Amino acid sequence: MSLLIAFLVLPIITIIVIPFLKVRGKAIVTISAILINALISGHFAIQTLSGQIFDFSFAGSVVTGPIRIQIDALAGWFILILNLVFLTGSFYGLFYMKAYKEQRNNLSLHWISFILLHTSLISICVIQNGIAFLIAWEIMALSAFLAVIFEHEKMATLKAGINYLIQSHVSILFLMVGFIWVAIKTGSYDFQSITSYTQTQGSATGIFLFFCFFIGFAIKAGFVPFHTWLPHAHPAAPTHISGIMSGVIIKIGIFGILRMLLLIKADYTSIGFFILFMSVLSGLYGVMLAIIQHNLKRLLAYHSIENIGIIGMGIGIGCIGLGNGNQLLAAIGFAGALLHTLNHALFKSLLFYVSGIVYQATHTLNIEHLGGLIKKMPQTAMLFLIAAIAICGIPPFNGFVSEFIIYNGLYQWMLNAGLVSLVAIIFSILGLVLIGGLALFCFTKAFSVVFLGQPRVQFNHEIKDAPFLQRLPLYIISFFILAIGLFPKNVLNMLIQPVSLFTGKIEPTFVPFQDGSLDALQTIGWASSGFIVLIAIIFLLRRVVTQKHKATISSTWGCGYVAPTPKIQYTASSYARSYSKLFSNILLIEKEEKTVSGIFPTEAHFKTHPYDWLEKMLIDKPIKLYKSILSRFLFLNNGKLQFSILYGIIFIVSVICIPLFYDEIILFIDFLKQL
Amino acid sequence: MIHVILIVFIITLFYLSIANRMLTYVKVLALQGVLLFFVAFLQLSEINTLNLIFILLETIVFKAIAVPLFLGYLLKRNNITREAEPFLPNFVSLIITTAIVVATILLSNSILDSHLDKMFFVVALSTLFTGLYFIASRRKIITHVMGYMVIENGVFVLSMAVGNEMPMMVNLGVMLDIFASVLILGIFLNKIGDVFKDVDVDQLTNLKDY
Amino acid sequence: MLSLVLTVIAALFFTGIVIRTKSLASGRKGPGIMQPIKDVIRLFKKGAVYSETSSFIFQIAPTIYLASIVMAMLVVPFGQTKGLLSFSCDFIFFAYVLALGKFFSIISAMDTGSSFEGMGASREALYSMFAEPAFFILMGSFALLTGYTSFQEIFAALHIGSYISYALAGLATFVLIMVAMIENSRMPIDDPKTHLELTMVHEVMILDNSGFDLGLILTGGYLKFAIYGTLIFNLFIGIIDYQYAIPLFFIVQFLMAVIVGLIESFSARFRMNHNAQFIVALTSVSLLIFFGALLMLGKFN
Amino acid sequence: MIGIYLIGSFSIAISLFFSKNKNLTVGLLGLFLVLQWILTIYGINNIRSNDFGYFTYDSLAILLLIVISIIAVPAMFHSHIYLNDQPAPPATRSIYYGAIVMLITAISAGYLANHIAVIWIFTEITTLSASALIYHHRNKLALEGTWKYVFICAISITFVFIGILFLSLSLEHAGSDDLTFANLVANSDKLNPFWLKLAFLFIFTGFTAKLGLVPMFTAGVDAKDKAPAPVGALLSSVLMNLGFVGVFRFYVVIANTPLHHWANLVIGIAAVLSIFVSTVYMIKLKNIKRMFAYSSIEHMGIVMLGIAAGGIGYYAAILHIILHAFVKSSMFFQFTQLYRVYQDKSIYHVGNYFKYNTAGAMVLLLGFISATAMPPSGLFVSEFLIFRSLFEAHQIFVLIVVLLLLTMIIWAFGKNIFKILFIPPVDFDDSRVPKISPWESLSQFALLALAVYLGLNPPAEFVNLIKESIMLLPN
Repeated sequence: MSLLIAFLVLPIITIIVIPFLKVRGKAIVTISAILINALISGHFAIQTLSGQIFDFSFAGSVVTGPIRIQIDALAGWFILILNLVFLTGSFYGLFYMKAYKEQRNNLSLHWISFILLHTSLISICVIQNGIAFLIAWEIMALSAFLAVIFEHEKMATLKAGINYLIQSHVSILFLMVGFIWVAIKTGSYDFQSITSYTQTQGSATGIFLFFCFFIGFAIKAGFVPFHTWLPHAHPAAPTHISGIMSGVIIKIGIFGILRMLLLIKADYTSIGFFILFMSVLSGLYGVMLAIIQHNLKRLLAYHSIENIGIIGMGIGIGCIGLGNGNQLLAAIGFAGALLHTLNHALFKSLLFYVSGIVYQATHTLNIEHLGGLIKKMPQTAMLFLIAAIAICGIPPFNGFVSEFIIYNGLYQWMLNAGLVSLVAIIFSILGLVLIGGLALFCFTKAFSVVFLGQPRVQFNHEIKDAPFLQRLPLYIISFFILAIGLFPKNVLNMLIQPVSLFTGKIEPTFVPFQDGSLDALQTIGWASSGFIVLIAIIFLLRRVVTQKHKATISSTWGCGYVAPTPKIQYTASSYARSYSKLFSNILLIEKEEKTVSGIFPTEAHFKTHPYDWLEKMLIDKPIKLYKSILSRFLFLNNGKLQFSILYGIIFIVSVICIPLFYDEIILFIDFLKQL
Repeated sequence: MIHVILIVFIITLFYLSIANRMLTYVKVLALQGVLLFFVAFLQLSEINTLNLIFILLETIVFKAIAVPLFLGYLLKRNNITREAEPFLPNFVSLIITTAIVVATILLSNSILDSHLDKMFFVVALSTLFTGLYFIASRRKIITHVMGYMVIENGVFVLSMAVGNEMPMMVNLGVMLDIFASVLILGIFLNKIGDVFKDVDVDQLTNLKDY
Repeated sequence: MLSLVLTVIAALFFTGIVIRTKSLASGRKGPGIMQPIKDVIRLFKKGAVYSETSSFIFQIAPTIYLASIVMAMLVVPFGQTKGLLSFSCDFIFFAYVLALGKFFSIISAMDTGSSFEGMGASREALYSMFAEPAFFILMGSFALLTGYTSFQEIFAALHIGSYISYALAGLATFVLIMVAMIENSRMPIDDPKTHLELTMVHEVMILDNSGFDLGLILTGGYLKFAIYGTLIFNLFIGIIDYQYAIPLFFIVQFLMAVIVGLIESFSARFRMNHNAQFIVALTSVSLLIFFGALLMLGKFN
Repeated sequence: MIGIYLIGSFSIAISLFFSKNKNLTVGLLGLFLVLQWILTIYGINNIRSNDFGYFTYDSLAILLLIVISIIAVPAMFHSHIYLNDQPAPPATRSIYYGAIVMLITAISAGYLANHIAVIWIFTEITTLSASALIYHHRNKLALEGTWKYVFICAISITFVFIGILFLSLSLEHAGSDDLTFANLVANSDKLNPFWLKLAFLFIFTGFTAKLGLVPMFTAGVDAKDKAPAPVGALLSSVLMNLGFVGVFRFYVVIANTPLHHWANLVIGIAAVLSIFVSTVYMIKLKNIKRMFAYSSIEHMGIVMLGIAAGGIGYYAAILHIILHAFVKSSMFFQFTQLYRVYQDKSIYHVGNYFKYNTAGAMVLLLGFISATAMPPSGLFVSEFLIFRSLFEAHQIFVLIVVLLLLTMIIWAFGKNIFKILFIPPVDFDDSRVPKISPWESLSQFALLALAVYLGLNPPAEFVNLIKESIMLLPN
């Protein structure tokens, strides 16, 4: 308990102190505070993974009622992920923010919001009381917003930030409705009451309540079609914040969905099918749009949507497992989801950090202007390569492990499934495979256009790699990525407790992964290590053989064309063209081009702006309509005195008269009905 | 007797609605003041004398003499043009006024109340709405003020209805009267006269929201 | 282990046979069966030329490409004998390991900063992306049919008896051969013979590779073919004793090589922008197989 | 006590009106604040006691009295800074001070009044004193704003008066002529419904001018726009509360009659319309003060929704109106400093406030968070409870509509606020920007913190006071 108090008090002290410190001091204090809090929370979290559950209770106030704090394995798992990403992120940010050291107040605001973000995120994981949860949730959203708009003198950044703020507010509205609903029926904001309420009600109630919460959390998690804030917010934020957003903030949406699955008693099968559908949609849509992006961070943002889709597939499979009472399937599904949550947090934050280094080196994120960076920053390029391979789900890295588990779940489920489920399965498999292929397509493009070939634009400032200390957290992350790839079974064993929370709903005594369902991972671990060894062997062989012969350096083979320039390289758009032509009617790319014409053609250009079809249909158009409708009423206060008085008269007269006519109208209608 | 006076009162309303010179408005207001004086004299028979005298003085002094004189003074001082310049032609105003009266009569028809003399109700309400209609339909600021005075008279009539039981109400009405006339007429209309050259409502439309 | 050895042996001859078939079909004598291997060995002895644009990615890529193929080979079983690696859903591992090789061959092509190789890389990425679903659904339907999810168990339990199963096996063979063609970018997807780089997929990607690296890549290509041959063989073999199985294996490999050769000599290459449709068609075929499997299990009722 | 208070403060007001000496002025203001607090403490000590016949220290009055006494202090402080900052002629200064004292006195007395006619009288006085304050700048626009305010308030007061007449008519059926609320509530079953209906309609419509609700909302907006910001703070917080008191006390009466549902209907319609109107203008507005004014209208709409929904909504409404008073006044106070920086109140010419006055920027930020009722703020709790009461009253569609409108408001409000805070204004030379001491923002931080504290963790006495003030309402 005292630790909890410390956990809450420390940030407050830090926030009070930060504004009065030197620029460097702010960052140091923040990081140390986060470190301490991470240790405190991690100390609990680690123990929960070995099956302990901590229960505390604050008195709360008249409004909230008693606030229960419960740290169970699920919360523990997410807390660990949080702390990992936050520690690396803050350390990276320490160096990233050096570029802005003259903006003193701005920095203190930034670091304050940063530490608030950490605290609120962890509290969200453990709070068991509706109102307190909402408060923590919105503190999280607000501090994230403040962190995002660090470069707030840019209008675009602010727009993206506000877009994010509004959408997260919509999400909180849905959550609010859900909690109000339960509170009215049971009179308590405690999470237990959700369970007790849904248990007593029919399954319809449970499903609707779940949808209410699901939409709320899905907006935060970025499920299609609630994803539209994500591709705007991520590029706008400073890089370590983008990394954290994509790494953990959208994951807190996943956490919410999982938590609600634990709490709400409903027809899990239909929920599972629903989530599965949403997830396949999100995965495909996200990656399909990722390919055509020009802005590196936007591209990564769309990949977050894709990965949320993959996680969601895991959850969906798990739910269906719960629904069918098949604890094996449930275990595999939720394990895949939880593990992929960790994996995505790792490689996606790594990718963002690298993109940040690239940005600070070149001052641009438009990949069409980049190229050849691998010669300037080989280390960074390697890190990006590792993360790219991992996110494509290719062995020997961690991405493959979680995707393998999800595949495994799908095939396991297939062995004893009905016709409808089988169709669902086959299309999920189809989706997952396509996602993998498209991701490969996308990241070969991203990596090679950014780092390989020759620079497409000559920068007038010299480009140098980030200092080692800034790259240190990146190495740590990539170490984890490799470690999970090589020893998946050990990581899986950490998941036993969180997963058994879910399987416990079917069969309390069941211990996941002890039945050899996922022993394949052991072999995969060995295989991956063997794979690396094999590569090493072949490479050594090559070394031995080739060193006898001298390698000559010459220009790239241009089919006889002897004056190649960087301009004739393949660009990102041309790489993606064959693809974007295929899906042109889905992708909605706005082109503006001036083609070459005439005998002596003048300069020609060709620009494309990728645009999100769903965003256009679901956000932009309705809002435009809404605003136009509202602006119809602007005449109301036109400054004429007579009108102001007229309103009074109209109000009084109508209130007097409408009831008088009301009965007659009713009579008339009845009369018409009789005709 | 009272009813006769009240009917005359309503007729003055009709006359107001078709009058097109400012001075006519002033005179009609004075006339209304006198009528109200008689109404008060006849109606408030049961209240104690001191109170009655105060009320009578108020009506005769303010409604019949002071306010009309002051209005006339304002007309001269701010050299306001003599025409009323309504937004709507006079006969439309007449029709509307009539409609208002008819409507109030119909409305009063739905009252089942022994305590109240319906005449007062009809006259009061129709005066009230006519006054509001004047405010809404005239262009000059001073006509707004006159419309407001008309409303005041209507309220006074209504307060007559309960005057016997609650003379305090009547006094309050008087207070409202003084307040309105002193504040609105006195201070600000003069200010407006000073600041804006031609006292026209359309000049007072700069505070708006689009 | 057995499958590994046999596949390697098969790989030695496979491409030679293909080439010989083609030259016979076009009325020439053609080079010896071992010619491709000789080429590779000569390449191993040669020095290399690197583009000044390229980085160490370009140098390490062929190694990883070959390694990935060898890795994939370890998973493939031989009849009832497991491959070196065998676990549930190992075909996923198979596909994804191959994907790693693809990843590196693509980025090494982009590494040279050439305009043609990017073209090839883009196509390679697109086609392999489209090809994979077919393979997965195929394996899925086998898994459904047999109730197992690892190569070896599936093939061991796969009994071809009824007519419909013949039909399925036929379709499966077709899909596998086509997938093999796509993976190795042969006809009708891609024509390695053309000398106009613009029309090639795989060959154009390795324009700049030379010497040892090129050798590695070619070896990889040969092995890949043999691997798919082994898979098709497994499809039919079920559980037979070795003394029949091993000869049968070589027969199947030989037949497949001949078939490939014939296809290459008698069919024209598709237009590039028709390839996508064709490859997606494979997916639909494999969906057919899946529903056929449902039919066999009597899930329709 | 109230007698002493009234006499004392009126005399202070008059002497302020004539005092030309700065120190004397300050002394008098201090004296008045002391008097105000004495009254408050006296009221707290003998709560529920009747004073001077027409005044009662009931719980609602005490609550609002405390609120006004708290807000009065920074109001005086900022008025002082304001008048020193842009030196006005001494006559104007003394009128300003006299009027503001009058205003506060009238409002406090209006809270305490237990007789509908007395409330009415003090409402008149507030109009009078407020108009003097609105006309502070002595220019055309100020005059126009004043004129509109005075005229509309006069009309609305007439409406109220007519309402009172009808009320007395309906009271005659009860055979009584005592218009104190206690008596009205006692005889509520005997009141004549027809006259009561008319009475409620007219009184409600009349008070909307003060409460800032549809239909008579326009006057208040112009007033808050034209009045000096410290006065704007009072107008948009405590004066609105006076209007609320007027409506609420009479609502208590009608709530105990069969007309309860009809009254709820009328109030609900007005409330939703107000929220709608504020949304319409929040999107378009470029004038910061008017923006604040419209957000007040929105909040009054929410409060009235709570009243109309009933149940826990009553509690939430009282809580909301108190918290809103703190938040909105603090934002207006902040505006005085913002105006000192930019000498302009149009969004277009204001921006990057964060750079010039960080503390003030934080006030605006927190104020925005509170005014849009985002969770850490206290208003969230009250709004949450109001939504809950709507939900309980099965008004789901109303709830959805309101939520839609509120989301739009947050969007528009946020867009403008963050423009003010962060986006640098076009062609603005920051050479002449005065250095503003962060301590000036202290009072606003205090008010906001108070709002958060009362919202999230209200002390028991506070809760009891609110519960007691809604005791007479049926649930």
